[in-house]
Amino acid sequence: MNSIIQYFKEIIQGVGSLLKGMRVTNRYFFSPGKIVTQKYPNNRKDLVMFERFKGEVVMPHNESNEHKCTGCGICEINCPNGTIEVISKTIITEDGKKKRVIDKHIYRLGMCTFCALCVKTCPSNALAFSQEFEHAVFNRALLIKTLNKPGSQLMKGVE
Amino acid sequence: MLLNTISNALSTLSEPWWKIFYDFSSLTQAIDEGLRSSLSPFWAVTIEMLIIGVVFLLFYALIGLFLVIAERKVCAFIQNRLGPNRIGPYGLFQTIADLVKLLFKELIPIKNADGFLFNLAPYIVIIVNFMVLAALPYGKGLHAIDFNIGIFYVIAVSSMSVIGVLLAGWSSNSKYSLIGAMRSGAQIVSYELSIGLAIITVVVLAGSMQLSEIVEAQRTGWFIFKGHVPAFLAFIIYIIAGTAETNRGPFDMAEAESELTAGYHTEYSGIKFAFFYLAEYINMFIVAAVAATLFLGGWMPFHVGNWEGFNRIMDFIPPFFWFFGKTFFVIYLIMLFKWTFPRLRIDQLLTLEWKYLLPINLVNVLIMAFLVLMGWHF
Amino acid sequence: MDKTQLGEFVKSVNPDAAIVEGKQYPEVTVADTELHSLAKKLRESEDTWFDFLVCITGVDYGDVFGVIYHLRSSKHGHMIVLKTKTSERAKPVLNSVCDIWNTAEFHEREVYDLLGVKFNHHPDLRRLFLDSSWGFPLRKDYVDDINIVSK
Amino acid sequence: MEEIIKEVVIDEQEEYTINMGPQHPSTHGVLRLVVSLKGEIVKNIEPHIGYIHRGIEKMCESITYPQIIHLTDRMDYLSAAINNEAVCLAVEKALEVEIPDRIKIIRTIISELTRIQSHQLFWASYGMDMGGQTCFFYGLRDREKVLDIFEETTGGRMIVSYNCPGGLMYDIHPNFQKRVKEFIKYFRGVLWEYDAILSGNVIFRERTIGIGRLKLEDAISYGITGPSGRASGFSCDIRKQEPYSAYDRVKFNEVLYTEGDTYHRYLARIEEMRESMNIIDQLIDNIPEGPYFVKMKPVIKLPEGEYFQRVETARGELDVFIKSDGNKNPYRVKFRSPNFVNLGVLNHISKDFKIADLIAIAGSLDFVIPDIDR
Repeated sequence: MNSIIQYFKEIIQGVGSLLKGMRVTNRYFFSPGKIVTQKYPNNRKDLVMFERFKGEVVMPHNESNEHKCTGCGICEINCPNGTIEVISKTIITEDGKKKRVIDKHIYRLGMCTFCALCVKTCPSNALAFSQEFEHAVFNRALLIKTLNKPGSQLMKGVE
Repeated sequence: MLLNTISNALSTLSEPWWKIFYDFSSLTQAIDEGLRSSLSPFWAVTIEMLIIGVVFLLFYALIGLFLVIAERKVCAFIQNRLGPNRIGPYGLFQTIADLVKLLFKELIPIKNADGFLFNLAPYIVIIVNFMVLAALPYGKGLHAIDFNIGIFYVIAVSSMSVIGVLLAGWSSNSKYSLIGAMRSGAQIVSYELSIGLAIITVVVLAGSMQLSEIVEAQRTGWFIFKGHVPAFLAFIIYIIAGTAETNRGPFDMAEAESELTAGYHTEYSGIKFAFFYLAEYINMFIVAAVAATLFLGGWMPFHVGNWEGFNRIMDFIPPFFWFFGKTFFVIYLIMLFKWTFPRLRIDQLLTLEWKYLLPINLVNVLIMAFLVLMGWHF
Repeated sequence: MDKTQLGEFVKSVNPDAAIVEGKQYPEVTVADTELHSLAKKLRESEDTWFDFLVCITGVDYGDVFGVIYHLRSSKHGHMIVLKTKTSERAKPVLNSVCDIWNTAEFHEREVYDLLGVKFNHHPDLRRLFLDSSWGFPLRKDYVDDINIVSK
Repeated sequence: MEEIIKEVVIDEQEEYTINMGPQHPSTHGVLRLVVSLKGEIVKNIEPHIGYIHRGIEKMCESITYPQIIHLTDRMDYLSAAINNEAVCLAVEKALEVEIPDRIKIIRTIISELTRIQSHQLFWASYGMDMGGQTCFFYGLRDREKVLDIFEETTGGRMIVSYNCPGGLMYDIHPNFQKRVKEFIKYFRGVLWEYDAILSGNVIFRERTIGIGRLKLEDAISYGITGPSGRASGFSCDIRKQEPYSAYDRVKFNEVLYTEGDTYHRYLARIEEMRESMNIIDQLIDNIPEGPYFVKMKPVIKLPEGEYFQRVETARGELDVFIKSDGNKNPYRVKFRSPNFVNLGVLNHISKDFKIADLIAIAGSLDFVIPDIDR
């Protein structure tokens, strides 16, 4: 007798637990609440990333095409996998002194692991992260970027 | 000539065109008479068959495509998503795009597969679907063949689809496919019993196996209400067993995505895969349609006792829509199962059948027979 | 038991063992032939009951290879470090401790895979991560001109 | 010592072997299991790993200590912040740097958030393994909220690289506390759904209770740590045994069960989410003001010696062993990764169960494949 009661009890409990789950899904079907997915390429315009989002390393330039990179190479030393290469050149300044400035600040996006050591250790805050995240390109060579813009100069007052 | 006949037949209809939604028999009668008046009986029947064949082909494709998008939308809303939303308004043409893609896809030949059986399997599954669809009553007078053993025929034919699944698994020469097919064989063979017994419960109540008569017997009340608890139990058991029959929801052991990658149709590609995929949805439709016919009154409107006004309003909705409304309600239930429950294990599946459903079902049939004998149903 | 008691216990089992009271855990250095018996004793004695082998680390010391065992007792909550060295570099062999701790099976396969130290009586000593054509990458003399680029 | 050469005896008996992986929906990555079957019954499992072996330990030997951090992110990517913390703690211990409370507390909160999101993903993917696909979306829906908190403060979603030797990379975002509290409130409100859909479901319970039972002795002998070990009654929570960061000042329970079956391994994770929320509750309002990093030398050189740091990741005990010879690069770094050790028990506990159970058992051990391969 006990086993028969147990048998029916099991069935009722089982069906009860199933109905409990169905209640949740059924409720979401009829009142989905907030749709959590995004229509990604369509919402590009109003898609705002967080300001600290590590998209890619950039070198901010001001309006007169000046950057803060002194070419010290600390970012290159700190980079764990050889993403950054700083090529510097020597120029003669207006007052006749020799000065080392960067020729090219090469950044290989394809190798970057976004550890943020270059941005953090840069003594003159010349590097920053942009919020750009659409990195796909058709040619691998396009992933090798030169961060300083052509004709740019060192910002005044930065040593 | 054919079009002429049909247009003549339509023009001879005495009622306005929308009345045919309430009773299709006048339309079919008119077409039949028109054809017979201008052709020999042999050609008339042949042309009628052709028309029915084309209608069913279209219906098959439409229902398949619609159910696929419906399933994707239902599961999306359950999961707080939007579902397909790129192609057409609200993504409604997504399945058509998918179909076109599958049509153009390469049919990958499998080395060491049994080519003939491999190609045969999807067709068996599809043909079984067509045979069952033909016997269902879709509305008043909208019934291709009305066998006097209609429901028996439906069970008998639908159980043949397992042959297609077994062939697919065996001929693919893949280990995952074989395991999936064997599971499916064990599953369908055992759940046939439950389906059969649940249907017998209704047949006892209706006193007939003819689908049109079963529907007609529900004019005074749907069987699920008429038959008290036993009919309700039979309905529940039918839905569970039907879900298992279609290899869906918590019983998708034959596919078992997380265990067997895709089960019996792992090796299929392109349109052959599409056949299996469509067949799954048509199977679901068949199960739901049979449930609607047997338990929810088929195309009969919902009537409550002596509420004349209410009953008249219900009558205003065409029987055609009643049938599909009920069917889609059952389909929604089956979809809800799939998107809520985790999958059973193969031995639990068989335990559920042999230890729970079958004994309850047997007792249920007895109680129902007793009820009918004593005339205690409504 | 605290560090000194553990040290005394090890001394009583194996008088040749060199015991250092490390910063965190007592460190015991034993000869390769005596490691297995000491480990068994530490595992089975009621007072020590080191039933949890935390990890096995292989180290390339240049002339020989060393293997470091971190042990922990789930009952007493103390830890000990066992260290041993292979007798030669050309054919580094040690005794397996798989029969004492089941987890050693995977750890020893890892050490074999990356350092090439073989373990006698191991039930299934095969390469784990790499295939047999690779060298033993954690050895200091491992050279790979293609995959390792040094600035 | 002499090498003993053992003859390998190949089992001649013919078995039905199937290859599960490296591309299989439920191995969660590139784990390959060669499964010998008898009908549906699993007779033997041979894990083949190393498909994404990157040689992290070898790479660590040629880079400096701050640079190691970003590699540890990529081992157990679901416990990234905890992995970072392990290396940072080891380096700080070696240098004997005193870490201010603010850093300790922030690290603890981030670690616990990491644990919650890891268990959420476990729940999501476990539901999917069991065939309930809705769980996956509910789990990820809630996890997204934690990832947003991470993204706002650390700039990364999974790969946070937030800790560094001596403190943190950045200070917490001004919104951090507010958002964490919002999340805790939200998540407490939806956790019952997890129980309604999966934990209480009769199908799920039937499939997991009593399956893949791991006895306490075996759990210790196989070194199974984390929620999987605690489900067997193995008290192995490093947060209790050797409290690091701010774990010594919070009250929480170590989730312990004795059954050791698949269901309790699952349940231990669900309960741990609740405990983690309790820990965050105690800390989130008590973040003291102060600097977010301690000034370290530009080139960190560890004194000669061996350092060992144990931390509790979402999957078990992660140990970092650093042997330094006084240079800026470590001489040898060893990561005792929890998944690698936990994989060793798979064959033991899933023998004589069915294929479907193998999926359930492997899922309940919650493997992250990059952590196995390193």
